[in-house]
Formats: sequence, structure tokens, C-alpha cells
Amino acid sequence: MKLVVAVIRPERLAETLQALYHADVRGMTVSRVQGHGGETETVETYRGTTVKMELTDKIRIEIGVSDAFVEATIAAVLAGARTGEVGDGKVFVLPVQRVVRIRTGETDGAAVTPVE
Amino acid sequence: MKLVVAVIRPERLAETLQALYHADVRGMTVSRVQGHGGETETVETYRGTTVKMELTDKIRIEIGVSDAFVEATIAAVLAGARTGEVGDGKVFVLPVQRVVRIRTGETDGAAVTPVE
Amino acid sequence: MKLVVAVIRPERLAETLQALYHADVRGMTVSRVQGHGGETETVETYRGTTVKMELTDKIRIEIGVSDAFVEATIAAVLAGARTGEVGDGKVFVLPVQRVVRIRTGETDGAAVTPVE
Amino acid sequence: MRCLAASLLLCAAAPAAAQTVPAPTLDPAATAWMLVATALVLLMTPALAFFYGGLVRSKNTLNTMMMSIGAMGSVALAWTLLGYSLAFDSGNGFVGGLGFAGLRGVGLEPEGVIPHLLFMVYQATFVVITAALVSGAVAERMRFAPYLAFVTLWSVLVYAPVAHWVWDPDGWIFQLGALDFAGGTVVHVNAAAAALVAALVVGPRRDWGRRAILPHHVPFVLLGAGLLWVGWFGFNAGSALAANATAALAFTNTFLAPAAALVVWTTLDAVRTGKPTAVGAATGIVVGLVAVTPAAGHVGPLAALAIGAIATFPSYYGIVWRARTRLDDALDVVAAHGLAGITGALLTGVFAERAWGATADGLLAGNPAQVGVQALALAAVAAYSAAVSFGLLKTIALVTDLRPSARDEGRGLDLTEHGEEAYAQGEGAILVLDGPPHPVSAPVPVIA
Amino acid sequence: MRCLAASLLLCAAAPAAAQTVPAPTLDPAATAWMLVATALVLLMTPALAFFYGGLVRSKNTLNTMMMSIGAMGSVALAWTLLGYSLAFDSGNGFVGGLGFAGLRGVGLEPEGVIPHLLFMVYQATFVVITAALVSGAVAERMRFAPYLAFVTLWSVLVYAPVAHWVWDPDGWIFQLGALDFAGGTVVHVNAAAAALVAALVVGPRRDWGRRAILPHHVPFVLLGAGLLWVGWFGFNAGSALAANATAALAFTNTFLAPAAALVVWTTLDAVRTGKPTAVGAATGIVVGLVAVTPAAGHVGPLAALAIGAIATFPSYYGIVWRARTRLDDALDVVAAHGLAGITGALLTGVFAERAWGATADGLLAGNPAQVGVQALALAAVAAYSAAVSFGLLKTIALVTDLRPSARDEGRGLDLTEHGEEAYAQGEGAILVLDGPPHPVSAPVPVIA
Amino acid sequence: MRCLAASLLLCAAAPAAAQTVPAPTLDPAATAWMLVATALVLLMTPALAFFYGGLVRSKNTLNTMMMSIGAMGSVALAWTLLGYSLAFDSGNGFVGGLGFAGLRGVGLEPEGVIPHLLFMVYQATFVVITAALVSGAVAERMRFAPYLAFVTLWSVLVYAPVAHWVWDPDGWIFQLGALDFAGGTVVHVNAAAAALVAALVVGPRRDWGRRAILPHHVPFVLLGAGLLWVGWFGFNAGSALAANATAALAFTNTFLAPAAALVVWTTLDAVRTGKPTAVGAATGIVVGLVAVTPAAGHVGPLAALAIGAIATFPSYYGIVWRARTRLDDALDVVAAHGLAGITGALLTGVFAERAWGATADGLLAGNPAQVGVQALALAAVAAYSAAVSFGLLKTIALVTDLRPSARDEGRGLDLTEHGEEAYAQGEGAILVLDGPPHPVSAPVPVIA
Ligand SMILES: Nc1ncnc2c1ncn2[C@@H]1O[C@H](COP(=O)(O)OP(=O)(O)O)[C@@H](O)[C@H]1O
Ligand SMILES: Nc1ncnc2c1ncn2[C@@H]1O[C@H](COP(=O)(O)OP(=O)(O)O)[C@@H](O)[C@H]1O
Ligand SMILES: Nc1ncnc2c1ncn2[C@@H]1O[C@H](COP(=O)(O)OP(=O)(O)O)[C@@H](O)[C@H]1O
Repeated sequence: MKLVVAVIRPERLAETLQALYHADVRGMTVSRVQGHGGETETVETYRGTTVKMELTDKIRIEIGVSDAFVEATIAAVLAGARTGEVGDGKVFVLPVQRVVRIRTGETDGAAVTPVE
Repeated sequence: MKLVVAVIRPERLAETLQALYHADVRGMTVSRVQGHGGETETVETYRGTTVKMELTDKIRIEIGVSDAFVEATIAAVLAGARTGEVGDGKVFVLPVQRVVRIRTGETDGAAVTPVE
Repeated sequence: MKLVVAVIRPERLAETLQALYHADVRGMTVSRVQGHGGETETVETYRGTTVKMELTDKIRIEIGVSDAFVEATIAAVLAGARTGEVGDGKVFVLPVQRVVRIRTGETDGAAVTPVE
Repeated sequence: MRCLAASLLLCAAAPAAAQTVPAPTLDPAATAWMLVATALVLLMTPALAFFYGGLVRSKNTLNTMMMSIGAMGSVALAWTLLGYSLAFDSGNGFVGGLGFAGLRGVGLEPEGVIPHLLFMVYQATFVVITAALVSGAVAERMRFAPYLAFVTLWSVLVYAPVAHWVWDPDGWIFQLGALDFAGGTVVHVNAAAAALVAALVVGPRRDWGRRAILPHHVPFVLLGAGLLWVGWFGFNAGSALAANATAALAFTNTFLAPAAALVVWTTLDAVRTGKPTAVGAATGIVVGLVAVTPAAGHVGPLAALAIGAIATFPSYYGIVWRARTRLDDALDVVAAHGLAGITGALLTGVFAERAWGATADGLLAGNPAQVGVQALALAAVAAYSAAVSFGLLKTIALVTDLRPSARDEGRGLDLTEHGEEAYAQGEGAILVLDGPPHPVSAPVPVIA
Repeated sequence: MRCLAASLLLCAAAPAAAQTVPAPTLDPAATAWMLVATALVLLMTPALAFFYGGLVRSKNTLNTMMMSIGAMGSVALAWTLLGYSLAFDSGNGFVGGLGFAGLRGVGLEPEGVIPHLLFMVYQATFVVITAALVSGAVAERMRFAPYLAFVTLWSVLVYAPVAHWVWDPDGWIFQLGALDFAGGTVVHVNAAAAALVAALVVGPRRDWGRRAILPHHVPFVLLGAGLLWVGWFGFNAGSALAANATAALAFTNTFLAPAAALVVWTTLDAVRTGKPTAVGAATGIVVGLVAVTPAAGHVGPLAALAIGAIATFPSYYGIVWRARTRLDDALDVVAAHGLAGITGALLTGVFAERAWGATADGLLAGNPAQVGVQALALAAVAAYSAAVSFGLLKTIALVTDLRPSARDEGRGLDLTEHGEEAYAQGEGAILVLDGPPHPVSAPVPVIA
Repeated sequence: MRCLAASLLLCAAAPAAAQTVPAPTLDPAATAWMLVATALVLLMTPALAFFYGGLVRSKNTLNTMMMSIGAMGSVALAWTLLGYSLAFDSGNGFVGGLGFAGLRGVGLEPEGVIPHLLFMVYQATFVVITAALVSGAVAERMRFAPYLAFVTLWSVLVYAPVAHWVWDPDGWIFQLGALDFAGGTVVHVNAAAAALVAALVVGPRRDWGRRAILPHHVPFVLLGAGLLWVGWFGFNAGSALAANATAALAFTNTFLAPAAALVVWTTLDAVRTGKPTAVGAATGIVVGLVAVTPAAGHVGPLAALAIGAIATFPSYYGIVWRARTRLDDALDVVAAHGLAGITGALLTGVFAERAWGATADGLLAGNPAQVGVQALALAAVAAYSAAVSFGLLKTIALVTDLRPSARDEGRGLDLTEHGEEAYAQGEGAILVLDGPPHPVSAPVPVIA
């Protein structure tokens, strides 16, 4: 069991979801985040105040997958999220000790077996 | 030390918090996320555009617990968050190598000892 | 490779970013979360309804670092985020099995090498 | 008092404002003012949409707003084609005739000193906002179609006859001599009685009392209150139906009563919880406006201050008390409009003065009987409205469910009743085109 | 019909409203009403900013709003200094003279029965909202500077002559006898033709049709629609240029047509998708308002109901159909203003009645030729507006890019065109002071 | 110039608008207009609540809005019961008498050509918005109760006498012949002086200059600016106190000056940073409105264009410069209202023309002394307002803290002063019922 955490550009979310779908990945959790990295900063002005925005909007996707699926998942994220410009984001793979499906209490493999 | 990450329905947050409270779990971090899984998709219409919403609002709870508390915490989440319908969510248990309490710099066990 | 997850006060974000910057940490992902811990609860009133707010606004910072940088990163967070009052937050260090830079497909060490 | 027949008398009675208006001609200044007053009253309905929409949870924002906006369609049409005739055509003491149905005979000829059609539209804006007021009691758990059917039928079967009773010279309450300048009884108590019944018949929200339900957008509540105040000048001062001294008096009172109510409400808040709330300030403004509505052209400015201040108490404590009961009048229509409407109507019986233009003196001017007349009018209107509302809702419930399923209520009515979100981020939204959204080769779902 | 020369005739023709106005004096009641009407029309432009701003994604909110607000500056000045003269100074059949350029000779003397300057400002509020309407077609992907240049030039080169054609007694369309009470052709069809051309010349948004693009703030759309309705009373009833029976008729029709359109639109929504949408309700209101604009002072109230109801169909199905085409008229200016404007103008030719104050009868009153005249006027205005818009945009494109880069379009025009965010949280914002923001000792970036 | 005694002269002087108004009767058209103008000015206060509320951080939204809304209560009452008398009762050159205190003798009899009570309410709406303006300087760090006490006392002790000086025929500045049509000095410079002192006495926000503080909701700023513009027509054109040529002139100028200011401000923004900002556009509109306020009925339309354009410069560069100083005038009241008010008042002395209805000519019409008179009036009002404001704030500080604790300021004043959130999600909100919220069996907290 692994947790694949991907940070991507918001404008690539649709493509990434689609790529994951094609890779038969169905369960995931998505959140809006902001990232700092190598992208050039934006300057904004509000009346007399000038600010540099050090954070850029990103989307964080968290996907629990069985070990066998890690490669396919990463490949799908890369395929869907890449633009080739600085700021495309990162994928982190974290070890998971246990997964429980709340609805049934099933754990691990069974917890992430699809519903239908 | 473990990090218990639970993704639940927003409408079960109050019950889940209460269940965790009864289980003497006090520290946690909560965020609004959106999930994709086995739930049926919603259709929305805006003028001539029809869209399927593939993501459903969820709440993500992150709870750092000492190993002994993992079971109780998972049980509390299951008790508070379960409705029995598809979409109840998942619990992931991640290993943690170190915890630091920012206020004091205490680490690990001490970092998650309660204040009062 | 480690993932340092820090939960801090929103009003300390600017100082924390600056401290991380001084520690030569450049890549990170930030999100708005809410935390529950030892802080006193706030009471709000809306017409006849009185509520206790059990959650306080916090910021969650997720930083992927190579093992050698963990200490410096934690030290920077502690320096930037500490006020000494209850509610300063926690730092969790999670093991990471793999990091991929989406733009290039580079993994691990190379994935978190800076751009410029 | 907006009775046309009596307007000459009124003007004559108003201090220093005697004008001899030759009855059957248009008065351009009155027309100018009534054009504006009508636009101002129309503004109140979108204003209410924001007042109410800000008080609910974000998942029910659009549904709550549509309950007001929707009334601008169907209720307006029902009034134009039928309700107006039942209210303002001559008939018996209980209901007007059908002479004006379908706008027959309603043209540009003067009605009082303004074009008849303008009078009709002015009154139409009243029935629209009155119907919309009811929605606050059933917010967050009544389906849209039965709601709209209910308030549309209610506007014809309840509002129109009640307006006839109170404002038409034939009406039995009019003939009793009850004072209701701009609709404390016809609009606010009438709507509140329907709201009370609707809240009871529809039943409480499934999570009411079990979970904290907070207003999702308090600035909208303030926007609504601000625009309501502005619109209410059209409502009250427009009820003079001319740009005369009575209009100025009603205007002044519509400024002073909410100002007093705002101060008192904020003080009560500060005393009770230590914190004067913005939702409270908005509510206080509305309560002051409601309370002064029946009195606006009948009392002096100091009386208006008193009415605004006094009316705050029942509404304030009514709201605090209601939250402890099982009555899920979600946005407190009964406390804000019912209690303040009753208080205002009774105080009109106390403070009315012929010297300020009222057609009858009140208690303080030596006519204690007026309070009784006011109370009778209130009781009759509230009882009639409650009874017919009950019958209507039960009848509609035979045809369709009044409520969404538990699941739909949980997800929010914006999505389930309107197929929209108030604040869409567009994340995870897949465009549905003519073909399938994304062609999938036999999905073998492995992970979910 | 706002032609000044004809106002006496009009009033005389209006049922029961004959007033003999001595031509060269100010009418205080008319002045009072026109002061208000002008303020109401001005309100329509911020209202449009919210209507449009709520329909786009949050990253383009301010840009979309600024497209309306900006017109209140440059278009207003261009009109004052030049456009007004081209429109309303006497000239030939095609364009007015330069006699009023720089406001020469435009003072407080009566023009009709109101001060000339007030007439000029009233007309200025029309051109501002007309220019702002165009922006909906190019939302989310046109740069601000060329947009503002385009609509400002358009207001002088297109709007002013077209207003002359239709409203000035010298104008060739006026002399043909086309009816356009408050600007169905001059404002709505004119703007829609420019919008269509602009959408085509600028090209579709880069992600249009590939990704779901959802309105980010539907309550703003409802706020915009509500305020537009209120403002439109100034637009239509103000076009009577006096507080008379014609104004009251126009007002009534401006109440009834959108009410009918709202009911029909909501019903079409409910029938098509099972869910009456809030965006649909707002759109229906606007469509009803557009359709009744040319007819407002020319038809009776039942005809206005019919116009509102009928005009819903082409716009409704036009919007549904357009989304399936490659035409990225982002906020459906063509369907909402063009189709409804055409329908309204043609139906004016059907329903107009001298008995209600029109200067010509329509089809139903036995004058089928009027429909042809209306169609001719529509065709001429649309063609002229489209042709000149094309030329203007192509010319501006020679000087500067009409569109932002793909990257800027992706990040959103608020940031890239205006250097602001609509809803800033302030996270990660570093204050830039005179010195460097935070002094860094040779940053050795190790991790990114 | 709103002096009643002079209104006949004024009308007579206005080109082509001579009307002989028999002094002691009500003018229905004037009444109609002033009813509307009063409602429009009242709208400005909620509008300001949104203008200011959008400029602060979300945690202080409600507090900032309540600073405006609250003034609609306590300041309105203070004015009605006392301030009006001090301002408009006859007295000496420095303050009015107590003859009108408690509204004694203020009834429906004509004051000028409108009912006296209406005149009182019209003026009341001015003092409410003036007091609310001050709040911008102390936003995000002044406690609500001392703020409200301050502006309420200020409205009686400063605004009322200053209004007497400038607008009452007895007033010493009036007698000097200073021109202030609608309150450039009385309202804007007066408020800005109080704002400057308040910002200094209260001190800067604790994170001011150390952290980027961004407007949390720019659409609200645009909404506020749009509604302010609409309301300002009531403010300026209503100051003619009749629906006459002067009102039309003031209206026209209130349209043109902000249009010019908007164009210039946007251009300055584009030149300085390459990006015309929405906050800048909103600010430019307000600055143009402020600058034309003293001039509105005294200068021709081209002069109004010039005033709007010229006044932009000091305010624009004032705002840029202020951000680099230690003066935390949080929402730039001094730059937007003070500098523009001063510029407008001085330019009134330059551009005023008897030919356009002014009671005195200005510099360009051959009367350079008028500029000196204007400067004297400005200096006197600013000095008096500053001095009394200082005394008031220091006195209130003896009774209660002006500022919240550092912790409360950090958490935001919505929560700490009002016990509310502007945008509550309801997550983690536990309902407090009569009993304990959730019964806990001896909580043994192990993890936190
Ligand atoms: N070390 C890191 N830890 C966590 N998130 C990171 C890290 N480095 C980058 N990110 C995330 O990835 C995003 C893109 O990174 P960036 O360095 O700008 O581009 P690239 O990955 O293309 O070199 C950042 O905005 C941030 O959200
Ligand atoms: N593999 C996964 N990784 C991360 N989050 C998941 C995963 N599967 C499900 N989730 C989260 O759990 C939620 C519920 O999952 P779903 O499959 O719809 O229901 P159930 O768990 O009841 O079968 C999803 O909306 C998503 O947020
Ligand atoms: N066990 C935990 N797991 C996850 N997050 C925690 C945990 N304990 C605390 N937090 C986060 O840290 C924040 C501060 O914790 P708190 O106990 O209030 O203060 P302190 O760390 O100063 O003792 C909380 O609001 C919460 O977001």
C-alpha cells in the first residue's frame, strides 16, 4: 500500500483525472493548495502597496494504491500533468501501513477494491 | 508515532469530532477536500453547458497519534463517519518518524502530550 | 527523502517562509487547514444560536527534503512559527519512498534539485 | 393609509400641506414619485434574496435566493391577471370583483392622481415581496416547485382578499377603521402567519437542533438589509400615492424607526453576549422597518422613534426564545415580521394622530378603542392566512412531496433542485458533449 | 419613442393623458423623474459588471467587471465631447453635425421639457451600458487596452450615428417610421452585432469546448439581474422623457415582460433538464427586459406579457444551440441581446397601437407593413455595426495584440492585465518596500 | 449651495431656468425629487460599507462594515435629536440654537419648497455618511464601542457646527462667501481631518508595514464604488433642494467629473505599473466624486471634467506616498477624501461662475479672491475638526481602550468584537444548547 501525493497545476487537473481514469485508478482525494518552487513570482499592486506573490495555485491529489499500481499511477500523473514549463509539480510516494474503508470496515487490499 | 489520515463526508464531521473526543483524541488538523470514488456523479447545467461533477466534497482529518492509540482512533472515525452508503471514505495510517511541538520544541511522545 | 509536514498559525506564515528561505529551502506546498488542539474555543452567536468553534485556522506546509536537510528545515519552521502560546502547531516528519519531478520525470535527489 | 377615496381627506388633514387636487387628472409630480417608489419596492425582492441567501448555508444559497426571485415571475403574473381585481375592484366586504381581471379596464386613466396601470404595478411589487417573505420559514428544506405553487396560490387566495379587507373602501376591516398605512398587517403579519404554518407543515430541517447551522455570507445579509431599507422608502412613503407632506412624513418615519431599532438591538446584543453582531444589526433594521410600516403616515416622528425602539424587544427575545423551541422557522420570519408587525400595528393604535394625517386618533390622542380595532384586524388576518395556508400546503402535498429526500437535503438544494452550485470552482467538472465525455475502453476499476 | 419633436403628439395620443405642455419651459416633475431615470440607467453598468463578473471564472472576475466599469470613463467622455453631437445635433439622415461637440451650446435651456444637459447625460448612460454589453462576447480572453479602445471608438463611430438614424427626426430610419421606444435596435441589436464580430475576430478561449467553464459566483449573477431590472425602469420609462402616462405605460410593460419571461424560461429549464436554474432565471429576466425595450411605450400591458413570453424561445434555444457550436460568445450576448432584441423589435411591429401611444400601428392593428419597416431597421443597424466593428478590431490588431499569451490567459486576466486578484487571501504575499523585501545572504537553493 | 434663503436667487441666476416659486408652499416636484435624493444618499452608507469592507482582510470584514452600518443608528439619532438644531436652527455665526432640539417645531410645513422634516432627514443622511467615512482610517484595529462613541459625539460636536458655519446664512464661513455646494468641505475635508487624527491617535495596525495586507474582496469594492456613484447623484443634485436646472447641472457634473477621474486614474496606473487596477478604478471614481462635490452646482460641465481630471493627481500620488510613510490611514481616507476635497474646494474657487448659478465668481471669471476664501474655509474646518477629534479620542481613551489586544487584533475583529465570522463554513461549530454541548465522561486527553 502506498499513498501517491501529486502536486500539479490547476489547469492540468482535467487531463490528469482523465489519465488516471484510463489507468483504472478510481479513488482519489483532491485539494486546492499553493506552491512555492522555481516559478517566477507575480507582482501585484493594491493602491500604494506592491507585493510579490511567492505562492502559485496548485492542486494536490492523494491516491491510495496497492503496490502493484504505483508505477501506473505515477505514469498517468506524469502524462496528464506535464507541460514542460517550470511549475509542473512533484509526485511523492509515501508508505502506508494500513487502509480502512469506512463504509465497511474492510482493510488494506479490500478497502481499495472498487464498489461497482 | 503514526499519522492517521481520514477522508470523510462533511456532514459527518460533527459526529466524528465527537467520537474522537470521546476517544480522548484531542489534536487534529482538518481540511476541505474533494474526493472521487464510487459515488454517482452529479450533473449540473449552466446555460447551454452540461457538466458532470466527478468530485464530491469531503473532509480530510489528519491525526498524529502514538502507536497505542491507532486502534482507538480508527474505531472512533469509523463510528463517527459511517453512514453505510457509498462515499463514506477511507482511513490511511502512515508511519511518522518524528513529531515536534513547535511551541516547545519537544519531540515525539512529548510533542503530542496534551496541554492541560 | 522525507516529507516534513508543519501545521502553523496563519499569522506566522510570512516569517516561516522567510526562515525557510534563509535555510535555502525553496520547494514547498501550502494549504489552509483548521486545527483542533489545546487552544481555548471561541464562542460565536448568530441570532438565537450560540456555537463553540472547535477549530482554529491554521496553515499546513508540506516540504519534501533530502535526509540531510531535515534538521535545518525543522529548525527553520520552529524559528519562524513559534510564538510560545498554545496553538503554535506541530511538525511531522514522514518517510518518502520516491519523489518525481513531473516536468522532467527525474526522481529522488534529482527531482528536488532547484531550477535556477 | 393608501385608500384612494380617502386621499383628499388625508392631504387636507396633513399639517400645512393642504392642496386641492382636482380628482380626475394625472399629477406629474405624483407620477414621478410613484414611478420611483415602484422601482424601489421592486428592489426589495432581490434585496430579500440576499438577506435570506446570506443567512443559509452555502449549499442552499441559490435555492433560497430563487424562492424570492421566482416570486417576481409567477406571483407577479397571478396578481396582474387576477389578484389585483380581487383586491382592488369594487366587490363586497370580503373580496373584490372580477372587473379588473386580465387587466380589463386598467389603463392609463388616473386612479387617484396617477395612471391606473402604475397603481396596479405598485401594488404588484407589494404582493411579490410579501410572498417572498414566507420563504424564510421553510428555507433549506422545501422543494422549489411546491413552494412556488404555494406562494402563487396564496397570493391570490390570501393576499388579494386581505388587501381588499384592509385597503379597499368596501373592505370590512377598512370600514372598521383599522389603520394600516403601508401594510403592517396586510404584508408582514399576513406573511408571518403563512410562514408559521408552512414551517410547521413542512417540518424542521433534518439536522436542525442537532448541528450548528451558520449563515454562510454575512456581508450579503448586510447588503440585503441596506437595500431593503432603501427600498422601504418606496414601500412606506410611496403608500401616500403622491409626492406630498404625507409621503415626507412616512419617509421620515421610515428613516427614524429603523435607526432607533438598530441602536436598541445592538445594545441588547452587547448586553446579552458582550458582542453587537452584524446579523443582529441587519435584523434590527428590518424589525424597525416592519414595525413602522403600519404607522408611517399616521404618527409623528418621535412616535416613530418610540415604535422602532419598542418593537425591538418582542422580536429580539422572540428570536432568542424560538431557537430553543422545536419550531424551525429557519430565518425567523415569525419573530422579525410577525411580532414586529403585531407590535407596530398595535402601537399605530396607540400613537396615531389626526394632527399628523391619520384618519383616526390613537390611544394617546384619546381614542383607546383604536387599539382594539387594530387587534381585531390582526387576529382576523392572521387567522385567515394561517387557515388557508394550511389547506393549501396540505393540498399541494397530495400532488407532490413538499420536501426533498434526506439525501438531497443533505447535499443541498442548489444541486438537487436547481442543478447548480452558487460558487463553482470548476474542479473535477467534466464537460458533457454530444458524444460520451471521455471514451473509456472497458474500465477495469482496480482502486476506489 | 423618445423623439423630442414627437412628444406632444405622443402625450396627446396616450389615453386619458392629454396635457398641453408649453414647449420651451422646464417641467419640474419631468426633471425630477429624469434625474432619477438617469441615475437608474447609470446603475445598470455596475449591475452588468456583476451579471457578467459572476458568470466567468474567478481568475477573470476583475477583468470582466473592469470591462463594464472602464466604459463609464472613456465611453462617457467620448460621448460627451463628440458622440452626443453626432447623434443628436441636426445633420443629415446619416449623422448629426458637430454643433454640440465639446458641449458647445449644451446648457440648462429646455430640450423638450428637461434641461438640455440632463438629456445629454441621460443619453450618455445609454451609450455606456451599450458599450459594456459587448464585453460579454470576448470575456476571459481579450486584453483590456484594445477592448477599451474598441468600445470607445465604436461608441463614436457606430452607436452615435445609429442613434441618429433611429431617434433623431432627421434620421433615415426615424423617417421610415421604425419604432424603437427605448433602444431595442439602437442598444441591444447594435451591441449584439458588434459582440458577434468581436467574438469571431478575437477567437474562442483556448480551453473553450475542451474543459468545463463554470460561473464562479451565481449570486452575483442574480444581484446583477435584480439591479438591471431596477435600472431598466429608468431606461424604458425614462425614455418617455417626462413623468406622464407614457412613462407609466413603459414602466408597467418593463415590469410585466420580464415577469412573463422569467416564468417561461424557468418552465423551459424545468422541462429540459428537470431543474430550473438560477442562472437561467437571471437570463430570462434580462431577455424579457431586452425584448420589451423597443415596445415599452408603444404597446399595451397584455402585449408586453406576450412579448416577454414569446421572446424567451429564440434566446433559450439560441443559448442551448450556441454552446454546441464553435462560436465562443462567452456570455451569450448574441442570444440574450441580439435574438431578444430582434424578436422584440419585430413584435413591436406586430403589437404597436396608436391607442397606447405608438406613432404607428402594428400588424395586429391593421398595419402589416410596420413589421417590414422594423425588419429593415434591424438589418441596417446590424450590418453597419458588424461591418464597422470588424474594421475597428482589425485596425486595432495592427497596433497591439487583441489577446493575451496562452500563458497569461491560463493564469487569468485579473493577474496579468490588472495585477490584482479578486479574492486575495494574502498568503505568501511579500511586501515590496523600497529596499529588498528580505535581505538574503547569497541564496544557495538546495531544494525546490 | 444648499442655503435655503438663497435658492430663489440661484434659480434666477441659472441660465434659462428662471421660475418664480412662491416661497411658503410645497413644491410637489421638488418633494418628489428630494424623497428620492434622500433615499439615494442613505444608500451611500451601505455602499461605503462594501467599499471599505472589500478593502480589508476577511477577518475584519464585518467589523469594517459595522462601522458604517452602526452610524446609521446612533449618528442618525444624535442628529435628529440634537445635531440638526445645532446646524440649522438660527443661532450665532458659530453654532445654531436649540430651537429644533428633539424635533421641536420641525414638522411638515415647507422649508424652502419641501417639508421641513424631509429637509431634516436629507441632512441626516449626510452626517451619517460623513461619520462613516472616518472609519476607513482606523479600520482593522479600533474597537467598535469607542469608535461608535467617537463618531456619534463628533457628529454633534464637529459636524453640526461646521455645517452651520458653511451652510447656514448665519454661519461665519457662509458670510465670508465660501462656496461649498454639496459638502466638499463640510463632509469630505471635515471627515478626513478627523480620520487623520484618529489614525494617529489609535496608531498603526500591529502588522502594518511588516506584512502584506491585501483587499480580500475587490468585487465588493467595485460594488461600493458603483452604488456610491449612484447615491452621489442624490448627494450633489439633491443639494439643489428642488428639481430645477441647478439640480440638472449638479447631476451632470456628478456624472462627468468621476468619468474624467476614472480615465486619468486608470492611465496613471497603467503608466506607473503597466496595469490599470480595479481598486484604482474604484478609487478614481470616488476621488472624482469628492472633488466635484463642492463645485457641482457652481461650475459648468467642462469645468467639472477639468476638476475630476486634476483632482486625480494629488490623491493618486498621495496614496502612493502614504504607503511609504508610517501613517496607517488604512483605507486612505486622507488621500481620497481630504486631498480630493481640498483640491475640489480650491478649484471651485477657480472655476465658479455666476453664469452657471454660483453665488460668486471664481478666479477664471475674474475673482481671484474666491480662492483665498475657499482656502480659509478649508483651513478653519480642518483645524477645528482635527482639534476636537483629538480631544474626543483622548477623552474616550480614558474610559475604555481604543484598541483590541494584540491577540484579538491578530485573530480579527469580526470574531473578537462581534462574535461572528463573515464567511462561516460551519465546520467544527458545536451547537451550545441549554445543557452541555456533548456530555463527556471525565475527558482524559491523551493526544493534542
Ligand atoms: N520540495 C518540495 N516539497 C513540496 N512541494 C514541492 C517541493 N518542490 C516543489 N513543490 C511543489 O511543486 C510545485 C512546482 O515546483 P517548481 O519547483 O516550481 O517546478 P518544477 O517541479 O517544474 O521544477 C511547487 O509550486 C510546489 O507546490
Ligand atoms: N484510493 C483512494 N485514495 C485516496 N482517497 C480515496 C481513495 N478511494 C477513495 N478515496 C476517498 O474516499 C471517498 C469515498 O470513496 P468511495 O469509493 O466513493 O466510497 P466508499 O469508500 O464508501 O467505497 C472518495 O470521495 C475519496 O475522497
Ligand atoms: N495530534 C495532532 N495531529 C495533527 N495535528 C495536530 C495534532 N495536535 C495538534 N495539531 C495541530 O496543531 C495545532 C496546534 O496544536 P495545539 O495543541 O493547539 O497547540 P500546541 O501545539 O502549541 O500545544 C492544532 O490546531 C492542530 O492543527
